[in-house]
Amino acid sequence: GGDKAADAEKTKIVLLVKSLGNGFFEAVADGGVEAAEELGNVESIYMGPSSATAEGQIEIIETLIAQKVDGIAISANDPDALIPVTKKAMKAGIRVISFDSNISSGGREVALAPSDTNLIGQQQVKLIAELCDYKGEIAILSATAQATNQNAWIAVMKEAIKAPEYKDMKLVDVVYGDDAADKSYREAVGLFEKYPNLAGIISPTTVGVLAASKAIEDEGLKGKVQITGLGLPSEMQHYIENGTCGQMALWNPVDLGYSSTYILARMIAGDIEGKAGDKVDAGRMGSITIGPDGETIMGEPFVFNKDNIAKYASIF
Amino acid sequence: MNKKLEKILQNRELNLVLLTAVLLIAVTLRAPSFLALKNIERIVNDTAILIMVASGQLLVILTGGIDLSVGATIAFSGMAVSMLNQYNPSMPVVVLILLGVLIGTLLGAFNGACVAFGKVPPVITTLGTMSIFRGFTFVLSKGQWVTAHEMTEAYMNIPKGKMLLLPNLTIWAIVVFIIMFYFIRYTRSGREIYAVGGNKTAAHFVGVSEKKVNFMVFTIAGALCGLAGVMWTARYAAAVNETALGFELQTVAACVLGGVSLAGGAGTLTGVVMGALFLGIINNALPVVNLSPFFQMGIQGFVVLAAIVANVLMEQRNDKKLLAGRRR
Amino acid sequence: MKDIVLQLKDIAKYFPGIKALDKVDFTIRTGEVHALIGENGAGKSTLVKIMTGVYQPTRGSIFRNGKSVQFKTSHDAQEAGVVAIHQEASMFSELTVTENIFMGHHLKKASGMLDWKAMTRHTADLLNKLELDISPDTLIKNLGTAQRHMVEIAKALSVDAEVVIMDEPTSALSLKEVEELYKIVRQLKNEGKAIVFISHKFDEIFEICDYFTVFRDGQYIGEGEVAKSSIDEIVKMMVGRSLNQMYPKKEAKIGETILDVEGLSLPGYFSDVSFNLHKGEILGFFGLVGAGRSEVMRTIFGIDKKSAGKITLAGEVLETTNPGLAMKKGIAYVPEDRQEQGAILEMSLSHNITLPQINDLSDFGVLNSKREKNVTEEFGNKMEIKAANWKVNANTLSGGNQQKVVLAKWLATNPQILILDEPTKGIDVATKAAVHKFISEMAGEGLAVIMVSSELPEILGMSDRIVIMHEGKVTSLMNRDEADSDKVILAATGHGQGDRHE
Amino acid sequence: MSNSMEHVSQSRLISEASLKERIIDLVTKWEFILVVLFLAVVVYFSNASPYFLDYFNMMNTTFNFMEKAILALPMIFVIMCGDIDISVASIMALSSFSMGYASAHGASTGGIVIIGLLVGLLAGVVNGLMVTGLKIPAIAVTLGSSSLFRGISQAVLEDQAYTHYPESFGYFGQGYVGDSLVPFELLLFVILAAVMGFVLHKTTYGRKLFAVGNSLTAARFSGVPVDRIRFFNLALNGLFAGIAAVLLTSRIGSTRPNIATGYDMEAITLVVLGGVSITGGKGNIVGVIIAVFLLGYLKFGMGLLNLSAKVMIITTGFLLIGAVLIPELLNMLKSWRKLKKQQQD
Ligand SMILES: Nc1ncnc2c1ncn2[C@@H]1O[C@H](COP(=O)(O)OP(=O)(O)OP(=O)(O)O)[C@@H](O)[C@H]1O
Ligand SMILES: Nc1ncnc2c1ncn2[C@@H]1O[C@H](COP(=O)(O)OP(=O)(O)OP(=O)(O)O)[C@@H](O)[C@H]1O
Ligand SMILES: [Mg+2]
Ligand SMILES: [Mg+2]
Repeated sequence: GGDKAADAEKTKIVLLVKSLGNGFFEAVADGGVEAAEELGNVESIYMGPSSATAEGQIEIIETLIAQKVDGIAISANDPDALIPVTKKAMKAGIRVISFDSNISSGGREVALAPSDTNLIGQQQVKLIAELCDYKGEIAILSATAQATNQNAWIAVMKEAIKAPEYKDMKLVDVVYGDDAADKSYREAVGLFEKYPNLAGIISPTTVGVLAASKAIEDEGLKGKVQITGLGLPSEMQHYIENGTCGQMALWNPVDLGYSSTYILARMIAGDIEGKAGDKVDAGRMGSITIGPDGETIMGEPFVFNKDNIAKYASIF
Repeated sequence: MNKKLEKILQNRELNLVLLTAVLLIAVTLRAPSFLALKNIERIVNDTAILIMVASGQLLVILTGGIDLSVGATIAFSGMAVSMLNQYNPSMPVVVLILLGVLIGTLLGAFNGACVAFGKVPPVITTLGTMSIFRGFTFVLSKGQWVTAHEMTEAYMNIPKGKMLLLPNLTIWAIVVFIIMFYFIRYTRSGREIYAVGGNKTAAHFVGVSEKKVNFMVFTIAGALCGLAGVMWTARYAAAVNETALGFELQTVAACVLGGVSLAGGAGTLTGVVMGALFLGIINNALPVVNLSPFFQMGIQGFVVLAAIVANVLMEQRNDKKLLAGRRR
Repeated sequence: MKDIVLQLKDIAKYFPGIKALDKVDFTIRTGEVHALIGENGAGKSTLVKIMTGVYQPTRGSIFRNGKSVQFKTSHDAQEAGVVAIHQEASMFSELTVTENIFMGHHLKKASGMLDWKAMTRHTADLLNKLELDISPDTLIKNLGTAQRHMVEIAKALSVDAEVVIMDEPTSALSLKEVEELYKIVRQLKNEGKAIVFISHKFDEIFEICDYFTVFRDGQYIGEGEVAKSSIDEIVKMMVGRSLNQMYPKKEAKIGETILDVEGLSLPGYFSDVSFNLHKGEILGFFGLVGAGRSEVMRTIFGIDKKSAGKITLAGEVLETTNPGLAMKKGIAYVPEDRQEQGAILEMSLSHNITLPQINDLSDFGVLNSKREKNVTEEFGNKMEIKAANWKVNANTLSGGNQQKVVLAKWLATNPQILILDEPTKGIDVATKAAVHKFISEMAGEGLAVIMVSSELPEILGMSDRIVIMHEGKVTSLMNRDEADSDKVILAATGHGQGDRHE
Repeated sequence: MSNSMEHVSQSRLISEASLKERIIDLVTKWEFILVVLFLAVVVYFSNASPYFLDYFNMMNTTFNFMEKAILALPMIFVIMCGDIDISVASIMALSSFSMGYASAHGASTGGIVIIGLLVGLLAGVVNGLMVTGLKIPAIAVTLGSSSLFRGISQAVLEDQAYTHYPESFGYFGQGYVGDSLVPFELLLFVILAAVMGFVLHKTTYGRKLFAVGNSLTAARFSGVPVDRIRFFNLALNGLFAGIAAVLLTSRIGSTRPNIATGYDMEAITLVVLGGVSITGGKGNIVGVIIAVFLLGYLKFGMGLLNLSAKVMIITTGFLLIGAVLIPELLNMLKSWRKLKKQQQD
């Protein structure tokens, strides 16, 4: 609650994202603003470096420390590199949580994962399996080799595919498109070249899934090579509607920004400690329970297909 | 070898042909399908944009300058045109292409004006505009992307269709090559570029205006980036803020491999095209050869470096032969 | 009286801090070779640049056939029929001879495309006319100094101009080319063209010029007919006093051998070059341009790496060498191309002069400005360098003064062996006499001097012995008393086999 | 009078500069413009944000740009000689990777630092050898070697990170000098800048750098060991990249192959903004130092106002161009006025 004191100073909550110019994070920012408006005395600030580097994020955190903001929620470019500076921020009395792409324990109080890592990895495998009838060669097209959340999901996928129902499927390769359209496209084409019998690609990154869909379309492989991954509905609408991509998943970035802001606001107000077991009243998201080591899960990734894509494309 | 061909291909270019052959053999040994006709067509098509932009970069480097803003110019013009396409789906693609070229031309002209009339060195100007143009791309798009759903079929088909058995994008590159070749070899302005880059005092003495030439090369480079912006966004069906990030280094690398002197005054278009193709082969081969993806960056660096070293060594040997033969 | 084609009235040209020209009048007439004479820095080249639109005058007017004109660029001047061969090298070394000749006025086909065939043909004709045996497709960087200069001349001739200005055209040419040039100048004159000829060599002026104008310190001093004047008179106008001795060679005691070169070779440039040099001796090196003299000197100094041969310095064999080492051993080399190799144009005079011995002028690598100042002033003044102060950049000096800076910088190192490559190229008479006197004095004090020169009187007047090279080989070695111009030229052209002395 | 002025001064020399002219001279000087811009930044942001003019903040924010500033120091030398090195960020990655490797294998803090510096130096030596030994332009060499150096760390480290460094290693990038609020990084920069400034302006090495930068050929003919100097510059650049890598690795306490991405361009930006001519032969350490703090505090100030990073890069871009354009325009005005005055005499 914010109406305890009539202080003119609003609580400053910063959403620090990986980089600017990404539709996903723009939607996160919308969620932050929505929560701030509901909470009333909160000012939601959206920031990010101009390119996705940990060094750039550190620079921003240093200035946030200097202006004594109240809380920072970070989608981290590196789980480890930010720890010293976030520790410094916490020492200066700033509450720090991470969301989406998390900081390792010790560098934040709460880590809000959009979904459970295992859940995401398993779901990705299931989505591609459904698309290619549980058989054939599968490859993964990731972002950069250093993207931690991607790497965690890939590790789960490698395990998940060993399950008996996937016995006719084989994970043949993991390649990296560095979140650049041209490189991702080239890597996708390289996969078709290297594996003439390729049945499907999983690309758990918005740039990758888009570029791979385009490559499949251009090479005339629609229907032969399936694609799924994590993509933004507004960006993938074309390929889902024309059937290149049968289905894909994503959590709601608006909710992510919304929940992060709520959690931080509650922590700053002293409503909760931010410790395991705390229950956060997060507005329309209901109650969120903070798990062990501060790790918290927002919900299940949502699956998009021909039927529902148009509805969500207008939101994020 | 045929004398005429030898004249067209200077020593350096012959060397590069040789190096490219070695590279192709090495790749084919690991991935036999690489040399298939379809794949070669694909490599050329994939390199088409690099060829366009690198030929603009060539002009700038010939004057002794460098254009570090090409990536940002591509991003801005690509984004602007994609948004035009998004909000006015009825606008004909010819108009869109022309607008793309126009926008690129204006950005290039800004660079050119700073260099020619403001006497700001090219590196500083374009280091600055590299940030400025990319920043404005963000401001223009408000951080959003334009993707396939917002683009018209016609727009996405600009580079995609086929004509005369070749993909449109390849044809665009060939047309750019022919025009640039004609411009460089058969017009006064084209030759004046070499004059300014070769010897500024001498150029001044024969009435070549350094200002005009500097302004011109940046403007042309910008125009080609504008065209490339349209091609890029249409080809990948996505206009994003990070389009062509770091592309400037690729164009410079194509020039360096093609034997263009960074001091200005020396270099040929054919060399640059071959340099670009060499890079295109590496880019397309790396995903195909069976190597850990973590080795890609190192191998790319190694191959580029090795090619540059081999090129230089072969040339030094040629020079020695030339000298020894001169006076018996 | 002949027709006036170009007239300059009350011309002034100011550079920040200096008045290069002030209140200058200059008149050029058809069918006349007009010598423009003046000391280094008198403003001759500046005037040339004003006449060709390279510089804009600060004040004054130019009249072409009586009509006032303005040359905004050299293009305008060219359109008006005024072309120049400039003093500074102005070649595009990565381009072909054809392209160098036609840069700025390429020939076009009716279609608007450049007509390379026609240009190549024209170039071949021009080269023929100048009796130059090079292909139009040769890159300039593969040409020697003299050939480059000839191409510059060809360039000027490629325009059908009425006024042809030549700013020290002979300074890098050797006998054969100079003869060729005279022929051309006379031919142009007969065709009714006006020629402006700038030179510091009086024999040339008296040979081909009809009329002269003298400048001093940026101002007009006087003019007259060459035939009715004497060297003395002109020198007096130029310098303000008369000069007596041009080649003041002093008898010097020849000491022991200090440098012994045996079988030195550099493929493509020279082979099997042997000679020795004694203390107190001036050893002249003569040859046509391109004979390879400069390369021999560069090799001794360690710029180029020898492929064979032995260099013995004061009894010690130098295995490999580099300029730093050569300097340590007491060798100084004044290179022939002062713009490229000699002076560092964007550095101050003081920094230029002290550069070769900067290590010795410092305390453990830390600069000592006092010592630098002393050396700069001592040698700068000795060479009578004219400049606003020692802090100005070398590129603000006139050509001749730049050469003096280069001389000063090497003399300041107190060498044991001084190698001078075309030391008086582009230097005015007064300074030339001073330089000669200086060299002679230094030799008298025991310095061993090698003097490469393409100027025969200088070689004959100054040398104790003369080495003559032809196409990379030593063809002859003569003592001072047995050398005469005929014998030397014969040996330099590869004919007559002079006696070889050791 | 037998002093220097005899030959130096001439009748046609224009009289000594007046006070007014001297002021104009000063005003059009690059360093002056930079100082004015710096003061403008300080004044503006002190008013715009209460957090700007705060001793702790002003000290603390230097953490953000000291590594880049240190990279810029030897880069002055490299650029001064007409070369350029775009591989320093990759050298940092390689050096940081080696430190991580050493640390993972039990090296002590001292050992880690030494390895970091040595690897940096070695990488610089490789660049230097290729540039001077094989006579390949520096930009071509470093274009290739930058992928190679970073590629090596990526090939070994793959998608992993080194995250364990000894406690005491943290001091270099996070520590303060004694009990003060002065970061160790800042102190180190000040010392290194003083040393490099001294070398550049007060030693024969510096003088030779200017000579090489202005005319490589003439410098060689003057006995300056041109190639040795260029080699040494590139090696030094590697060593300083090693120093920067120690600081950055210590500051963020971990290593990934993509560490320090983009640092090379930022260092070069500082150097050119500081007035070092990219074609060589001209430059001044003071200019670069001012540029370091100008850019650093500008970014800090804009960060305090929560301006978007995109606004910042646009501003930096204009600043870069403006810093050259403004003095250039003033200079044009100056020469024009001077000539006009001469004409009136
Ligand atoms: N660009 C310039 N900036 C400043 N001063 C200059 C410039 N060019 C020439 N000067 C000065 O103008 C004067 C005249 O120089 P100029 O080159 O015309 O002499 P010159 O008569 O051709 O001498 P030389 O016989 O040595 O070639 C000299 O004092 C020179 O220092
Ligand atoms: N046959 C040839 N063809 C082309 N270039 C040549 C030939 N012979 C010599 N050269 C060029 O000429 C130059 C060698 O002449 P160099 O300048 O050494 O002669 P020199 O005797 O020192 O003459 P000077 O010092 O009077 O100019 C070299 O730079 C070389 O490039
Ligand atoms: Mg002159
Ligand atoms: Mg010579």
